[in-house]
Amino acid sequence: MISAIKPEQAAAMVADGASVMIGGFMGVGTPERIIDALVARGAKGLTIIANDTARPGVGIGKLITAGAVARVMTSHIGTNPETQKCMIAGEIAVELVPQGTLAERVRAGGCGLGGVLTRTGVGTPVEEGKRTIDIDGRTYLVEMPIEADVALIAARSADYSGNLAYALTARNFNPLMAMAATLVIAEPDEIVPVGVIPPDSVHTPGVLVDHLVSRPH
Amino acid sequence: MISAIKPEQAAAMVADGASVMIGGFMGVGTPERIIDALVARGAKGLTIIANDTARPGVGIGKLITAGAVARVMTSHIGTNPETQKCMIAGEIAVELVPQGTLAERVRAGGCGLGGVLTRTGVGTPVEEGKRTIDIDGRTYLVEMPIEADVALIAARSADYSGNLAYALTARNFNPLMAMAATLVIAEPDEIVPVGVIPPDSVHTPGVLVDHLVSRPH
Amino acid sequence: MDPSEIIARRVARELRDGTLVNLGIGLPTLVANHVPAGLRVFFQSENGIIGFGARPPEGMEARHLTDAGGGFVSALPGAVAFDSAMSFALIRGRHLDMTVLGGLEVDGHGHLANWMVPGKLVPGMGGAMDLVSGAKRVVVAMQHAQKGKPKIVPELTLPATSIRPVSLVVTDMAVIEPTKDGLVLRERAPGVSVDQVRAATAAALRIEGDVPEMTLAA
Amino acid sequence: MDPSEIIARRVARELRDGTLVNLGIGLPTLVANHVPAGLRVFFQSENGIIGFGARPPEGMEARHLTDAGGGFVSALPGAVAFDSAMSFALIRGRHLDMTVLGGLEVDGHGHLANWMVPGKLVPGMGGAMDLVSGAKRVVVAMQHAQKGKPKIVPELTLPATSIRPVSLVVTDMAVIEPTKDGLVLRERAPGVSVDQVRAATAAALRIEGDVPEMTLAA
Repeated sequence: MISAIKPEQAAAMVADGASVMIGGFMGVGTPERIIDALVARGAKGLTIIANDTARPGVGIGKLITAGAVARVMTSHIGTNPETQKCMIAGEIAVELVPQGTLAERVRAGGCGLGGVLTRTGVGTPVEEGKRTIDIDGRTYLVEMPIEADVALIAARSADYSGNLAYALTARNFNPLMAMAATLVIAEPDEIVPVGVIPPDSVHTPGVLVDHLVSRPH
Repeated sequence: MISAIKPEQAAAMVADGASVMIGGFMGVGTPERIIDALVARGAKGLTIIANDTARPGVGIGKLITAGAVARVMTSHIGTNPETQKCMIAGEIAVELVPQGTLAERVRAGGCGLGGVLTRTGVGTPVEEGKRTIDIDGRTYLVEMPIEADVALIAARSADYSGNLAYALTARNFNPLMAMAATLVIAEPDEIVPVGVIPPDSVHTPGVLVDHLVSRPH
Repeated sequence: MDPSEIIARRVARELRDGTLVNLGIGLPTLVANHVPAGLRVFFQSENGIIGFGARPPEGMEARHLTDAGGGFVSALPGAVAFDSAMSFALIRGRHLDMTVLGGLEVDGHGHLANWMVPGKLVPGMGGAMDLVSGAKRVVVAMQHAQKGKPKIVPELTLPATSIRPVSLVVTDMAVIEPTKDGLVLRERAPGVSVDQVRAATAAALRIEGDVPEMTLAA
Repeated sequence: MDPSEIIARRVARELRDGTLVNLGIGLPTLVANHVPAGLRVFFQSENGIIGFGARPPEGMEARHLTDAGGGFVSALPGAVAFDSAMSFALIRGRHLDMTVLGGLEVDGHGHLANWMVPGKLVPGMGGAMDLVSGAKRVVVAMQHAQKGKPKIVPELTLPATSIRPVSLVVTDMAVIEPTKDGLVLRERAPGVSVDQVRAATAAALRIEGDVPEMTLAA
């Protein structure tokens, strides 16, 4: 059994300067209440690993606006002009990673693989500074696994033992990130008794989850 | 919409000498009716890619006994003395692959990755003849992707559009194999109307499935 | 007819029954409005769904169901949801039959640039590099020229999206197919002459026999 | 007490609350019968489940629910099913807190051999190589000797399961911990002397102070 915590307790577990994976795609499937608490506690110097930086006022966009972020590894910042402005001003270091490669790198981190061999990015600026390997006459990039200190996960449902289920397109990077971080905190829409989520419908086993953020009363 | 076929039609699509992925773990989650039809049609020279060769009279064990198999890539043959006998007699070539590596190699084949970088097998007989790569001072094996001509899949449920859902431990290699073969034939316990399996409960999207084997009346 | 509509209607004729197709944000999205009658096409959105549909009626939006641009969509019967690793496994594992993407430039080798303008615009590649490297067919849907400046050029001036050539380029003026021997002009837009296409194209174009006018989907 | 029971009861004392544990087929399976009261341990079976339980009552077996040996099991409330890639991601990604495996040999470096006897027995490694390479703790549960022949040897004579040393070896005679300085004798089985352990062990054993008798789980 996992005890539920408040968003501010979750935010207190994310140290300034920590590397933080945050689930979500344009804010859909992002744990908004934990992010609000991070902004409220004035978090600083975070490295954010996420699909995108959403929009100002939404999800990770709030952390960008609050100046909480030092570095971002992401596939897309085009929808958030503030991320672009901070990048150009040298206030945020941005590493752009192709979306499929980002997914596989996070997966590799969580699955104990040494890296990812992919065609994506070969011969483009993404290749710069990276090793390549030739297999059967084709060149592949050797992309490194990504792990993080903390993963902040949004789920549709959690049960008392931490098993998580996601809904529709809010799943996205959440199950991958739940495997790739030392500390995993999930913010579910609802927490239900053990047994309510059947074994075949659990997307993230509770053994991977450290804390659940409770719903407001 | 996919049209349902009979087991013997499925068996006719598996050419002698073909490489065939077969789902299942000790026969659990193995499409028994397609296998029976393959035995009935006297299939020969198959390369079987599967977790194990089950037991005589069960699942892949039936193909071994029938002399349908020329080569096996598998993690375990210990439960089937006939596979061991055929291997020693030189009638079946057996490549033993660690189970987790087998899963990742099949996944890599289906996901378009160039290979798998793993610690499993380093410094053991599994390393023989394989490339290694050093990353951050650690040695990893470069394990090749596996693809096949045909994947024979067992599922709990299929809908009319081919979406599949598996039950409990009968899932095992099935969803991985459904992505890694040119032709994918699934044998579900039941076929239900579109919409009966909700979007979050589908384990294998129907776009990956070519044929469903109908239930007997 | 609006240039975007010409492009969308022509691209729609590339759709095949029973295939899995990914439409990029913007112009490519319009292709979904012109699926030829009788075809069943499965549309994937790379944020994790096959089988999404149009925006639902006002008040019925689901906050857990959006497209890759973050806009609300619906789901058709038989839709499937999955995580980002599965989504890109479908794309990179050659399960995606066709992707339709916007373009900033295409060059004489068929290489596409569509993810950054150095010093000006750095949105990031999102899924574009994976789509161009992995989809079975890559169709570029873009205006032929931007403010009179040709977008089809001899060599890319912008960073490439992939070293893999695209399969087809559909613009408001022409259908062009990159081949090993260079760009081949396959079709002209209604009322546009071969000379007009040539004049608006900076890369060399090969002409093989007669160049027919495009047929557009309804 | 039966040697297997001594081993299972001693290994059970290595279980920790809230951890994920994989038990190999055979002797290791017995450990599940001796989980100390008050501990909640999550047992994984590598064919794709966390939270399996004992064989169900006669007639209630589910053909879709078995352990890695193919035997019928039940599932506890909160159990989770997954595919083989996820199962081994848990094992290789260091999410598995402990694995308990049988052994044919352990050598003075702590290396384990447990998957083949060349020319005699080639069952295959199944998940053993992944488990020994990936689990946070690897506990070997085996008889100290086979027909009087020591199984703890200076150097492996059989093919290794992994180059990674195991964490602990529990036998019917002793608890032995491989360290950088060699094998350390940590505990003796009830009624067994240090000299008896030494006599039954082909590898060198280090003794650090007093060697206490094992405490066994109920």
